[in-house]
Amino acid sequence: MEAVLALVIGVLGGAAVWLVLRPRTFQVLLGLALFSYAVNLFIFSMGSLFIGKPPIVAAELAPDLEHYTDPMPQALVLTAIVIGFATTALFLVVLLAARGLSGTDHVDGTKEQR
Amino acid sequence: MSVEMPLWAQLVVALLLVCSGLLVLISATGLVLLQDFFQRMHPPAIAYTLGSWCVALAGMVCFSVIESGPALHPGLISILLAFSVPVTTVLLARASLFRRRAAGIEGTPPPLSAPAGSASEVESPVASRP
Amino acid sequence: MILRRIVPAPLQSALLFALWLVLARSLSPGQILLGLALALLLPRLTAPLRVRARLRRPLRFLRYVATVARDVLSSNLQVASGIVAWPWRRPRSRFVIIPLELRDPVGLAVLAMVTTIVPGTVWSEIALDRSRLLLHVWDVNEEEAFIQRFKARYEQPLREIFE
Amino acid sequence: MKPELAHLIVVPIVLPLLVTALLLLLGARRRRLGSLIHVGAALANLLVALEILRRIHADGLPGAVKVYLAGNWPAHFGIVLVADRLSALMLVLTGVVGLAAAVYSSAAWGRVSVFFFPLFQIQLMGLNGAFLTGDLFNLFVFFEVLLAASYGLQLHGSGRSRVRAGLHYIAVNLLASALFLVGLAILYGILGTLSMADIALKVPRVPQSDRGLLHAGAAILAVAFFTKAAMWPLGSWLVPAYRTASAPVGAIFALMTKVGVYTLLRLSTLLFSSSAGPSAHLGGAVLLYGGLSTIGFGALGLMASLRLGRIAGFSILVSSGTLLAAIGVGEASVTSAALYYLLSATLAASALFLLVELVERAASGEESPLRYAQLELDEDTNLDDAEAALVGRDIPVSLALLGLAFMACVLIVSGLPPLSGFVAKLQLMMALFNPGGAQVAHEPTAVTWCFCGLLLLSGLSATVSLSRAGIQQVWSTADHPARRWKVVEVAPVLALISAAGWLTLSAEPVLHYTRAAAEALYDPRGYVEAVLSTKPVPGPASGAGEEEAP
Amino acid sequence: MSSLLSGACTFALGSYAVASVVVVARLIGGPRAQDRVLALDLLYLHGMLAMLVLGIRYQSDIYFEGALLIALFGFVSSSALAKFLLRGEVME
Amino acid sequence: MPLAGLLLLPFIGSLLSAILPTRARTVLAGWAGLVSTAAAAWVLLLFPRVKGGGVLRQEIEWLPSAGLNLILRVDGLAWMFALLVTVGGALICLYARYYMSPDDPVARFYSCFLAFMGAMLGLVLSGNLVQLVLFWELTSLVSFLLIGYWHHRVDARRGARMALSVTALGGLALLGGVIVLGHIVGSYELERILASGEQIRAHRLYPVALLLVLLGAFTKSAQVPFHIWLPRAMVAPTPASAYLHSATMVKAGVFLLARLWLVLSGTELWFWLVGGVGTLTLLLGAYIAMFQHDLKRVLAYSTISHLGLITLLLGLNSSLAAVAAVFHIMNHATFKASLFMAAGIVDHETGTRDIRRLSGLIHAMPITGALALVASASMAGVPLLNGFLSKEMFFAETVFLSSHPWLEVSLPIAATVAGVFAVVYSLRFGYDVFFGAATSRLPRKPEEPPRWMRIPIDLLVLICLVVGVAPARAIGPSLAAAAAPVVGGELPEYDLALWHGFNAPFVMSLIAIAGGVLLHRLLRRAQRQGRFNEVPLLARVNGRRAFESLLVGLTRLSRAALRVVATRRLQPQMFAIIAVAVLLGSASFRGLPLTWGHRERLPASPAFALFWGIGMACALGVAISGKFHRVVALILMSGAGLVTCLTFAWFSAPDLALTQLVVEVVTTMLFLLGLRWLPMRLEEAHRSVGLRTTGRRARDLMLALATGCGLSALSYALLTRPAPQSISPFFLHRALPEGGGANVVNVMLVDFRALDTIGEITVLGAVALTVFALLRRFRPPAESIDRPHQQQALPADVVTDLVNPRATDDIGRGYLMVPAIISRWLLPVALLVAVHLLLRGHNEPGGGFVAGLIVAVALIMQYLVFGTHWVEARVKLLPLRWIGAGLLLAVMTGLGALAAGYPFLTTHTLHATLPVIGEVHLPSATFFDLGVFAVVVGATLLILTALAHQSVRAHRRPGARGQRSSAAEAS
Ligand code: NA
Ligand code: NA
Repeated sequence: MEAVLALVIGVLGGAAVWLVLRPRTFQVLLGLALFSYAVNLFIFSMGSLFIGKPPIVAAELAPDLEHYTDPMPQALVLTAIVIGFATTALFLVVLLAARGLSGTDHVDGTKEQR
Repeated sequence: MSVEMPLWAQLVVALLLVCSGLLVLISATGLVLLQDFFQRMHPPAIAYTLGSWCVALAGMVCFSVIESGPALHPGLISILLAFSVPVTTVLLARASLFRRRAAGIEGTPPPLSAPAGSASEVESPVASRP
Repeated sequence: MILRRIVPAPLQSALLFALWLVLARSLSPGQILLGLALALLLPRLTAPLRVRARLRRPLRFLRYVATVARDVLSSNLQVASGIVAWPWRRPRSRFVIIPLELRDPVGLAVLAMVTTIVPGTVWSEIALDRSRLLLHVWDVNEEEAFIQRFKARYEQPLREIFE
Repeated sequence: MKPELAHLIVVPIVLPLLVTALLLLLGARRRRLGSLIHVGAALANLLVALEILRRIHADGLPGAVKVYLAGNWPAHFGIVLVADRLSALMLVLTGVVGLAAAVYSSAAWGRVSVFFFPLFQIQLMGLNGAFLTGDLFNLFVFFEVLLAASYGLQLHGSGRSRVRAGLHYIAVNLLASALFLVGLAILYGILGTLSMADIALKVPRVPQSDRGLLHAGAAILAVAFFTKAAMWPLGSWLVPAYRTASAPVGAIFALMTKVGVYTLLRLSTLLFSSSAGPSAHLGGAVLLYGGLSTIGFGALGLMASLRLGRIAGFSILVSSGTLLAAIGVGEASVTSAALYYLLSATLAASALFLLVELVERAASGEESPLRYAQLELDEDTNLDDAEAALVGRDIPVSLALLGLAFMACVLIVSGLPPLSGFVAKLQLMMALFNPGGAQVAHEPTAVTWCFCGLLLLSGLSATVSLSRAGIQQVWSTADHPARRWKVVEVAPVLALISAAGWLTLSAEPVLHYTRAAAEALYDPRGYVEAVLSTKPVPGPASGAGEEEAP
Repeated sequence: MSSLLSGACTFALGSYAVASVVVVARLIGGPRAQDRVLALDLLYLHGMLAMLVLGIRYQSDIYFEGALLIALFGFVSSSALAKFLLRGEVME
Repeated sequence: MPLAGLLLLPFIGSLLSAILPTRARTVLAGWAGLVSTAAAAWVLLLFPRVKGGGVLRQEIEWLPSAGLNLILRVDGLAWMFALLVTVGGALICLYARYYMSPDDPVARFYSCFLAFMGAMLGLVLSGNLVQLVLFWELTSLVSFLLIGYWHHRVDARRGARMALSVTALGGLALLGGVIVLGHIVGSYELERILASGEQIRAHRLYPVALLLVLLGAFTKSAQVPFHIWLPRAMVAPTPASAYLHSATMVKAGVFLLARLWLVLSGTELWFWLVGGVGTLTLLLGAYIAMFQHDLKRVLAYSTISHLGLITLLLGLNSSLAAVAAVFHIMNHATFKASLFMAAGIVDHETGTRDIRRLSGLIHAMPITGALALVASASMAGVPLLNGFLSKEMFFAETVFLSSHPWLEVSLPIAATVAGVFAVVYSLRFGYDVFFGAATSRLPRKPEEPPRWMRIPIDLLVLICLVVGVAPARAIGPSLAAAAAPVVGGELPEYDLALWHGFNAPFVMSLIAIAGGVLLHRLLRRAQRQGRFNEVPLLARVNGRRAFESLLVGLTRLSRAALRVVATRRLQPQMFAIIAVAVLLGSASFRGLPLTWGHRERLPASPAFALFWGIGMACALGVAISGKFHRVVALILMSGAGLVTCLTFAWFSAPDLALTQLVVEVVTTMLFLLGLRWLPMRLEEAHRSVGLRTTGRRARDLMLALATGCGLSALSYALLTRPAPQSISPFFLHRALPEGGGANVVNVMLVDFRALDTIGEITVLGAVALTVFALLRRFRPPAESIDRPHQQQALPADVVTDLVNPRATDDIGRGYLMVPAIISRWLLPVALLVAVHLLLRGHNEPGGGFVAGLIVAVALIMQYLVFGTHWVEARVKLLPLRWIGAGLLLAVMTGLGALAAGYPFLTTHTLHATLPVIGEVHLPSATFFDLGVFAVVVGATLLILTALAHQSVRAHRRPGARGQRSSAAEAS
């Protein structure tokens, strides 16, 4: 399963990079959003992944990494998700403003430049 | 995980789960198989209703047995679904009607609200989004 | 009247209270107290957006729910078998226009929910004056019979309940 | 530290946030009160920073470090705020520039949008936090805080070119932030900790099989900082973004690349110190050559620019490159000089950004500098034939002050005597030629020559370009009737210049300080020990004292 | 966890996964936007069902809230999409 | 008395004059003159102490740790220059009082003037090379201000800029040279450096140091090819020219050469470089001077020539020549200053400086004429004047040089030729202006200037005469004192006599004078015929033009270069960042190969493999459809988001799953709101894709692949490694007992890492504010100002159920009837769920973030079905208040700990036993989470509603068609 997860992260990241390098603002936006998925999964995969061992401590289990998954990456990802959402929103609005002001959705605000 | 369920409960839960799996498979198959969009709107209802009811029931049985008390919360999901799914369906069907009329697709009924005689709610077929 | 002021929407409050207990998965005094507080508070907070409707015949409504549940089961099987049999037998799907007598928006909303959760019918369009409903039906033999059955089974009870 | 003032370290973070909340709750109605709070908070921020610096310096120890355990959790578990000499210095710099920009902005900028002041305060909070934090992920968060505010500030006022530049600025920074996270995640995956001090302890013990990954993580992390520090070729975003920003924003932005530089300095000395085993001095060459090429790039840009705004932007690039290269050299003496340079360059660049706006306000409607460049070649007036009279013109006091301030900026930016820019470059070159002090024989390497040559060359190109633009845009301003500049606009400029002047006069104590800061950086044991040995306050909330090894 | 239950869970999860793959064919293939919206809605449902089954599989309540949220809010995205298709703007 | 006083005197004077009334010219001139005179007197009084080789020294601490202190040091050379500077200054002040127009606000002039004097004094008194550089640049700067004094004149601005650019170049080079010298010697102190001549000349870096120092000296002293700035600097007011460009600033270069002569000279390199440049400058300057028509330019080029002469003398590696150089420095200062002042008087009285227009002025101003004639004779090297003496010494040096044979011949010839030229330009200045027929075609009628204006010239010319007649008596001791330090204290044998016999130098002088007179006649005749009005051979060479071309060329070149190394386009920037990351990332594995770990692998789950396959398909789909099919891309992205969410759920991260899910919903809503304003892109049917585009796409694809592979490899490597010795067990251990919560992730957010959370909500708030501010000024694209095509497609007169909620108050109509009722039913449910998740968050999955997002989504859903107007007419949301209050609550919760003596954000738990409820634990973290909740609600609502408001605004915007048709729509 590790290989598949790694593959997912890679594909998300690769697709994001491709989009980020495109000349249309909306593509860049999509790319940045996809990249944040990739990054979030990447951070998440740094903790030792376990199934069915959420970091919600119960009295009967010893509080160690045998019985619970690593909470740290989760806390980091949680913060990253929210920040990612905020920045995505911001980029979207800036993109709209740029489209309105420059009359084109090219990232450089110039007309066709393929 | 510490509690082992009695066999009857296991059987019930397993049966419900298998049913749900099969129903969901069927509904998905229908979505791909059927040719017309409005026809395709029917199969998901299987998954929304019986497909999820089975799982919810399985959950209720399972957690009631484990916690040795009535666990109603999985059932909540089915109720909530009954409320939320119609919103999408109603809007989506209406949108589809509109788009089909705009694209001038055969077999789309005329708008209900327009007075008799005006065939379309749109002036001319507009280029619509894919 | 004082009770009315404290509990402006008793049904809503009751449902919310029940919902809270189910969510909390506990019947501890604390949760009950909290649930009560929320059940009283939330309807107030959302008062400007509350749906004003009266459930005139609650028992009739419960029977109606049972009918729908039964129909859901049978329709599920019908549609599922229709899909499985699709390569051999195509369902006769078509649009059906149903003349409506039910005008209450809440009743109509319930009707929409019913058509949605019962497989085989899709609520497609309602006339602006709520006089006609466009349904897409999965498999219909005789249109008139279907209309009659639909009105009797789903619309008529709602008129009794809400109007 | 006296117990009653133990919380001083957290004030630079909490105060701006509190003010932000207040300003938001105050709403748009009470502008005057709002701008009063805004300026007052900036002043308080500076005072607190000064007090922190004073306390740290008063310790007199080589590795004076004050540690604050936010949340009362021991260092490598909770987030720890660390104020050492370097942090304190950056805090003070932030305080000075922040106050100047705040005063300047109180003139008119708040009126344009009610959100200017809150965003400004958030920016201050982000800067202070980034300089104080001792936790890698918290650093990311504070980076995001200062960036989020900077996006808003950069876009402040909207307009086509601004939004376009902002789009690029945001896109680039979002990408860099993503890389930051990737790098950070790898470091966590290998080391299992986020506390910088703890990382410094663990890096030498990383097994050989994991070291490649560790280096890759550090490299990706570094690329994020390179981008934020505008290292060539990752810094093309800077000039348009800074040029289009409004004046007080540009002034505070002058600090932002310095955050990247600060972080690189902090992390490279902490993680890859000489005691880091096989990873010692990792990436020094990249920093050095990247920095050098950035100086060259900045010098080119200066030469190519006619508009003051662009020139100010490129001068930031030059300073960024200089700092990066100086860090890349990896010698305490060079770093010490670089810190002095950082102070001087930041003050000058901030003043320049404020000036640009004042000048451009006066010179609006002037002929375009581009046409001016054309003109230069075309005509060749004989001295006698010039029509203008040989009688001087009056220069209003405000303009004279402004002109002098501009000149001072030119001097500092290009490193001409007698102001701090000269001292800084001199110190840098002296340190490069004699890293071990004047008495230690040392053969200058090609890099030394290259570095010094670029320093001088960039100075020259700054002189040429600033004098060209200055003559065109500042001097010709004198032809116009008196302009309306408010005292609150001119005063911050003069204050920043005076601060630079003070730096020159007090070069000895300042350099003494930076030397101590640099030496502590290159011997991070003090930092690590101080952080890891700080105990939580014992009490019911935190079972302190019974701290156990991870 | 008995092998019977875990087998049933695996079967259910597998069915959902296969069903989702089938649905994704519509999601990607369309042909029209309404098909994709419908497919997305269904995909969310499958996700919800998968969470519930995971809850049963690991006999843990923590998956329930996820499912609850999908049941409560899964429709918001698809309704917004549908409204967008119909009116060209989400909020008028 | 400390020397610092002498140095400070002019600076204090400068500051004072800046604040004196700006038109009080007599007061100002008097003040400046007083200061200069005092300084001059001070300097004069120092003579006895430096006469016998004594050195005065004062050290002021500046940067002791770096070995840099301000050292004021007076030896003979410094004394001589200080005298030139101060006495010259005093004379010029007097002159300027009359020269400057009464209308001129001269405070600035005197202020700069005195500042310049101070800088120059600082330069010559420097006992430390760094300090010398400091004052060196200061003179450049102040001279910039003086040259550009009349800054309203374009030539003044340009001249000033050119001077600054050239001398700044030199100054920076000099700084480099000084650094190298300091590196060689280990100190920047002049005395240590002067004592280390051998060491320096033998050092490997000597050539570098020499070149850099010479670059400084040559630019300052206007040596070819850096001479171009000097003629252009003549736009300065004449008093400034007389001061800066005769006696002081231009002498700084030769002063430096003399100062370091002991250390740097004596090598072949020195000889060729200094001598060569000097010779060239001598000849070229004199040559060009002959053909100038502007009096001041004649003087400027002659100054260049004389500076060349001095340089040449210093370059000859002979101590006698060095003495001659020092002597000529003094002589040149006297006659050139007086000539400048005379030129100023001519200009002042006649209104022109054009030699061609001036003639026979001797009749109108006989005394001035006489003085000018004497001074120009001195410049020409006529016997009985001081210029003759030093020139004779120069001729002698060229004759007695022992070097290559060809040089031994050609150098005297060159010197003689330069002498001839000097006579010619001197005649042009003296003869052409004052003799000949008096002309009446002048702008002003000339007459003698005020008597006091002439006094400085009187004095200087007197010095010329006295020195010329009785050199040994007049100047001997001073020269000896000044020259001794240059050559190291041991003066060579020389004889300051008027008559050395009929020797080769004398013959050369004679030839020069005779040849000069002859050449002048020829030139005069030719110029009358209209020839030789331009500099022959060099007419096309224009220094200024060359300089400007150089600058413009450099500017253009750097622009071209900038286009290569920088970009204003986004794509290359993004490419660079990713590429550098990939490159550096892979370079890290050089020598440390990437290996997979041995952690026990996760059990295989085909179901999840399939789900992940879906995720990948969706991601690829987004990449493909992002350009033309935005809605499709959006839908596919939701798919990828769902898979991410499932992954979180599967791998035991319920909190992440919840948050991701709601964020997903909000993001979709956000994108759709945005798409409303993003005009559609239609795929062109036959779009030809150029080769360049294909290439770029291939390149991007490669990078995308590389990044993907890199990320995969990294994550696989880390996934397969055993978990590191993590700090996490601590959190698991402490969460419940000390953090007061069982949900460790939540406890981390609100307790262990609460500072992160504070930052995070601040980010959210900042972004919301930014979005709101930006949207207030939002101008939609022209294409989408109108209502969307779906709405336009509806004819206004057709009755439809597709009602616009803006147009009707009764929302129970049309297609929205059912959604409206259901979403209103769901609102309290959603709020209840939000409260549920908020309250349980500390112990079970949930928390402020999710709860806040849920509330926001529930409210946004109301916007969706009812429209903005309807909702906002009924519910006051005030998102800004939510943000402010939330931030305040979070911070105040954190600050609460301070009151108890604990650090910021320390959690406290309230344990209480209530009557019915029983035991209650209320951690302060709950309030913190409540703050988080409020900020999230406020920020999300602010962002989304701000976007939603655009539709309302667009509706109101004039020109939008919505206005007209909406009424019809409603009917
Ligand atoms: Na149905
Ligand atoms: Na705590």
